[in-house]
Amino acid sequence: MPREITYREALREGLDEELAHDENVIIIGEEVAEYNGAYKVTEGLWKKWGDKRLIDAPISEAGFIGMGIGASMLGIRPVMELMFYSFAYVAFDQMMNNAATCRYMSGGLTHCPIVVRGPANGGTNVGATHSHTPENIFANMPGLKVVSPSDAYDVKGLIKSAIRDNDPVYFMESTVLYGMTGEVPSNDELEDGELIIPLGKAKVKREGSDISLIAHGRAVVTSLLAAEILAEKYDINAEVLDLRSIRPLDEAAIMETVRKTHRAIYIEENKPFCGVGAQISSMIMEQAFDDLDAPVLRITSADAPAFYSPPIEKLQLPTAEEIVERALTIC
Amino acid sequence: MPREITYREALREGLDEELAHDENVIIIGEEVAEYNGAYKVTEGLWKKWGDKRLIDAPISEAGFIGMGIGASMLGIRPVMELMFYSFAYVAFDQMMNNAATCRYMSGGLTHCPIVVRGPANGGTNVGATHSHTPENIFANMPGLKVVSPSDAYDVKGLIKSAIRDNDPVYFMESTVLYGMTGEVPSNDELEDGELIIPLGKAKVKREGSDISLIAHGRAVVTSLLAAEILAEKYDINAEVLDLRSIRPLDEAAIMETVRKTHRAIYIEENKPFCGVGAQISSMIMEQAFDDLDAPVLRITSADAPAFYSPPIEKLQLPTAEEIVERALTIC
Amino acid sequence: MAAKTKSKPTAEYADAPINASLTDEDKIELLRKMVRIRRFEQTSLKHYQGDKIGGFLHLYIGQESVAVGSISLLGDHDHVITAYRDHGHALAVGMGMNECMAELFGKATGCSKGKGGSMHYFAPDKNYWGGHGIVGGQTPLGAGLAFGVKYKGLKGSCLCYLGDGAINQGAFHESLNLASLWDLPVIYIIENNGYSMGTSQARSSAYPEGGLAQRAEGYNMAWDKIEGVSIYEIRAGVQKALERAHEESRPTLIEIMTYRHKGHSVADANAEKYRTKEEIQKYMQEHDPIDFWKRTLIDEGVITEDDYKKMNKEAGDEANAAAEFAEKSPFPDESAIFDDIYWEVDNNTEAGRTGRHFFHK
Amino acid sequence: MAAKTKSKPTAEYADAPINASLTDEDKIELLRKMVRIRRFEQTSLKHYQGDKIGGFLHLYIGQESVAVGSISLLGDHDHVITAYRDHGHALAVGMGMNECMAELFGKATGCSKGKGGSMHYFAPDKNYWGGHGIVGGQTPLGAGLAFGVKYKGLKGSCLCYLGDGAINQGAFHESLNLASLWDLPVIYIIENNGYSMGTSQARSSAYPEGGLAQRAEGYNMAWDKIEGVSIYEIRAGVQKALERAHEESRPTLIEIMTYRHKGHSVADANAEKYRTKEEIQKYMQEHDPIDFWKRTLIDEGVITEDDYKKMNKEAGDEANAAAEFAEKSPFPDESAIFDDIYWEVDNNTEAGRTGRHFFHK
Ligand SMILES: Cc1ncc(C[n+]2csc(CCOP(=O)(O)OP(=O)(O)O)c2C)c(N)n1
Ligand SMILES: Cc1ncc(C[n+]2csc(CCOP(=O)(O)OP(=O)(O)O)c2C)c(N)n1
Ligand SMILES: [Mg+2]
Ligand SMILES: [Mg+2]
Repeated sequence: MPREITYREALREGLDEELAHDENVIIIGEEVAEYNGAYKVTEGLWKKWGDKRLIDAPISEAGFIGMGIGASMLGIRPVMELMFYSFAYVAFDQMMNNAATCRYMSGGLTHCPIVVRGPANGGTNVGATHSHTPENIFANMPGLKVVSPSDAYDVKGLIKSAIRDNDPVYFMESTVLYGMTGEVPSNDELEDGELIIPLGKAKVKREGSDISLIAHGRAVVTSLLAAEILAEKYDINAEVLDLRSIRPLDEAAIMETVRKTHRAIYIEENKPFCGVGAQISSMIMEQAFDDLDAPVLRITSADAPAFYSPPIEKLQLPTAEEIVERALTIC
Repeated sequence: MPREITYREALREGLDEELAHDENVIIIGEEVAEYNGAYKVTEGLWKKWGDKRLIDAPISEAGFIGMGIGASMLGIRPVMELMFYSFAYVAFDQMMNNAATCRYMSGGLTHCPIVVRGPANGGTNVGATHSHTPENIFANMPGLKVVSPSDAYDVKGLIKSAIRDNDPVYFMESTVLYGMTGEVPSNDELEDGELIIPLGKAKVKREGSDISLIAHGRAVVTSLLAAEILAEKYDINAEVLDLRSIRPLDEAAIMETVRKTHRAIYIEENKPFCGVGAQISSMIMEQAFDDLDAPVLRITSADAPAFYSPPIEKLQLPTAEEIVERALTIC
Repeated sequence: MAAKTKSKPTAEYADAPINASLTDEDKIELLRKMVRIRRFEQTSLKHYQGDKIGGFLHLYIGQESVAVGSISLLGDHDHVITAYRDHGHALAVGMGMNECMAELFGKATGCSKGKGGSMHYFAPDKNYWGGHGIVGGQTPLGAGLAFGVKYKGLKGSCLCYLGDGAINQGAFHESLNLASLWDLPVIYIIENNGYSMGTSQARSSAYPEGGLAQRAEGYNMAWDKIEGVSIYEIRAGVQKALERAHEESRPTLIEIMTYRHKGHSVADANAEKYRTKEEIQKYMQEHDPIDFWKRTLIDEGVITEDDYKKMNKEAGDEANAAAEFAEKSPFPDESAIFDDIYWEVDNNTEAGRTGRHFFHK
Repeated sequence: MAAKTKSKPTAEYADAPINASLTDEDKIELLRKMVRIRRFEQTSLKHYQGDKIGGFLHLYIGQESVAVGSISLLGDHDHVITAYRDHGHALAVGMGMNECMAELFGKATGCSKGKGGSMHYFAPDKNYWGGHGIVGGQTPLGAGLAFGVKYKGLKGSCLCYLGDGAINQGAFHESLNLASLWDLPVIYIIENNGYSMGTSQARSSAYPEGGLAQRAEGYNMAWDKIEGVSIYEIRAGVQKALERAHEESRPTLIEIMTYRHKGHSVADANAEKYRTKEEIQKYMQEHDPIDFWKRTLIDEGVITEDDYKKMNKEAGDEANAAAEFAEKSPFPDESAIFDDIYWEVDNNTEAGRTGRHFFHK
């Protein structure tokens, strides 16, 4: 029987394995050590690895992330947890300038093998300031990599790649996904003895021929639901492509699915203006204009700050029904 | 004879008039007062208006912009200068959260009539950290307005609207444009006695019928040059549309020009991934798919941090030649 | 420049003019405010556990004296701003339980129309500017409110509250420098409850003997450290800062020692792990500000135990009624999603009608 | 905890063990380093005015003793990081004039291949980590370098320089707390030249009597204030901090009083407006660190005026040769635009070859 574990557990396994794999890997963040992680991602790791490898930080994101960047220049491989990715905004200069540009400005003399990870999602009624989804913002900056895993299998394989990567990787999770389970083989079931998923490889999560639902992060889960409805109710066979990594981007996979189905919708929980979907949709148009039977549509979160009220916030996020409805307009 | 003044002077006139118009208008920033402004935008204003209205700030962008946001809640109308818009990154949380979301999170009980202005451009050999162009990033956030004037006339009319606007307006200028002159009528030549340009109105800067060059900021100047070449050398009559304001956005004007010419290129000095052009191009495709004779193309800065070396940095920015070359591929 | 108060027995603070002038009714009112906050929160906790409330719920239980004591000193031109643990300050400035409870329930009748939730109470009509979720993010706003008051030529101030963990945010440091440099009448009050989530003060801050507020010396700013269990001590200490703000337009940094009885938020699963049960017990029994003030008033002969019981019951009834009000109130309309984003759009001005403002669909 | 040194006559510092152990050659070398920095910068200024150099050029003239004095103390595991006024530190750590000048000229032979310019000199092989343009932005990196050294179990440190204006950036404050809390062997050196651009220290910082470094007390951190004209005094003061870093793994905040002779950058049109001509004159004549050290060495009989002239001439020649080298060097290739962005791409690893990394065209 295949092993099923939660996204949170898979992520923790990935972290644990990398702590074992390289003694320069350390984890720093608020409440990551003694408290076991605000979302229990790092549960047990402090007990196992001790004070040197797991470090509780004061509420100084610019300070400790900047410190991690400096340490990474000397070969330390810090995995920094942001309790919410929204808090990147107080560390924004460190993350956009020092992590992304020092390599360039030094003519390649420095590098920054850092991972900054944490949940980047809305939908949990924590208000506008705690619900930012900055995939598009960080992916705008050359020098940075942005990853957004949608299931347990991917989160394990991708966090390991992210940590071994020699460039700064911003790894955006979702508190909504933490509790979801998925198949994740144990290492002894694997030929290579470990699960590594390269950054920059998208994955077809459902094969289809009539329309491509392209997405990242939790929107992949919503898209899979929509694909089921489309198949059952409307006999429309949707392909679901999960980008997994936004930068580097698996452009080939995007064009392949579009050339196959001739119709595409980009679904994300980002806000619309200059969101990831804007980039993907403009790329599809430029490169596959003649393959398209309809314009590429985009489904995003509502163009408003996150609404606290639980039933209303739900309406701000993409739903399977919305995807179905929009898909029907072009199928 | 029409009056010609520089972009810098026009901007200063706008500021000066608003200081006169409303005693709650104040200007705060590094070196804005006694030093007369790092780029001399505020030259003479401290002498004229004194310490209460023009305030030199320490190098604490998060602190003083946040302070301005707080003051604006009490009805002060602070115009904050960022010496470079790149420095917004150390004030990012204040600008993205407190300015943009307090109105929402308070159910409309607060408002934030603040302007944050300064140059947001590359091309002056000041390196990667000083050459950010965050139009796309701030325009992503509902609650914010983003303006990017390309000539002397517009910068005067738009800064006055920005200051009178009751929402946060992020006003992005260009050090390269500061010295450029343009016609700006003096107030006694104007029917209303002053020059006010509403936010959210694009302007056709050159009429044409064969292709639409849509742009904002300095890229408008480059596009106008390209249009001249296209006309002279290739008999292609390009229309140049200047967005002026990115959010609010004059969508109607965009669709109008596209429906007229059936071909469009978006030109900007932003970086490509999720840049403004991605948004505009995806909107055009969704709304005018059948009117397009070719995919919407995008021209941006090179997808790299800004290169110091003067001759190389030039190659990173869009040029008229590049626009011409790409236009020829779809005309 | 720096002012430092050593912890002294309550009697001395009771004699401070600002306390000596309190009438019996005033004192009872202070108690009532604290009791109402506690009952409000206990009721909200019940409904959080009953799934009527989403997101976070950071309870102020144990810290009530800080908001009530300090806010009781304020006049027309004194403003208040705080972090996400904001229920106490909201009720202390005079917000009603109904709109506060309805906000937690995410209802249209909430003080922020259901948009802000627990962390984002606002009442500008009561000089109350939120309720802010980003740690330390409110501290420059506090300087700005003080700036605004001063700019308008009014004799006023801003009380800006923050936690002991928040002092390590860069924005706070920048605010301290600006406040001192520009003579802003802002009073920063560190509510030191000993922990930022599960991290003790000692594990999050490096600080000198005088405590966290002594950092003010680096900015040539006055500071004070106050034992927070007693309303008298809080009022005496904060009053000095308020006079400094009003008369000299100078800022102060105050550290008030307090304790939260509950976890960081209701979701804090470790609330009894990073602090010993004994520690929590000790504070609940020996440092409960309501209990302390109640005993003070009984000792002074101002109230009886029965008066207190009645007050407690009334506050509980009020909280239950608020929960009923919240429960019965409608959820916001879906259309509310696009309200309160742009002033110009909400007010249907020409600016609000020009150009496209929203890009969904 | 806090250590404070009162300014004392140079003789005393000369006797400090770290200075008493200097050989004549060592002393001459210190002078030579300063002279080379000055000649380098004077030459760069000429070429800036001759339009060979773009962007900013922030000259260090007048401050040379700070970099040269402090860096002369460092060993194998001591690191250096600074802000944009970085030529002095670069030459002090041993970078060559050629690659430094070529960088200004934007040439492929520049230390940063023409990508960084004046503000972004790097030489990791010399433990020199830049050259940073965002005010205060390098201060967390400095803590991180110290963290790295300590993590690896080495007895080392990081010297992190910043300006008097930079102390008001939030990131610096966060760094101070982290450094003290986590016992990081970092030494923050405020090069106090009295001004941040056109703003005097008094107009940008609120501070106590002891000066800017006294802010360290708020973090329970040792601090010191040093007159920067004398190499002896700088070496004596910084050495104490270095020992503290090496032996106790404790940070120090040091303020070194200095002065820049020129404008903030070469583009500073107001350089003689916000400071009086008299003030500038006075510093140039009475507080020039090169002049001061030269006279010291002549007084000590270590060199003669002629030795100095010769050294000066040699440094000038070296700078001119560097300019010639720079001038003759090629500009970077256009293809260099996409190098040095991703390590994985540059090294053509599998990760670098997977997925699209660049989105231009
Ligand atoms: C910038 C930022 N980082 C982290 C958080 C998450 N967070 C919320 S409250 C908190 C602890 C704050 O402790 P303290 O300032 O002492 O206030 P208290 O909760 O004790 O009232 C943390 C880490 C946040 N909201 N904002
Ligand atoms: C965050 C940020 N804000 C503003 C600037 C612009 N700026 C560059 S240097 C400078 C003055 C810095 O003064 P100081 O720290 O005293 O250093 P000095 O120039 O005297 O060496 C300013 C305002 C910047 N580079 N970064
Ligand atoms: Mg606390
Ligand atoms: Mg300075």
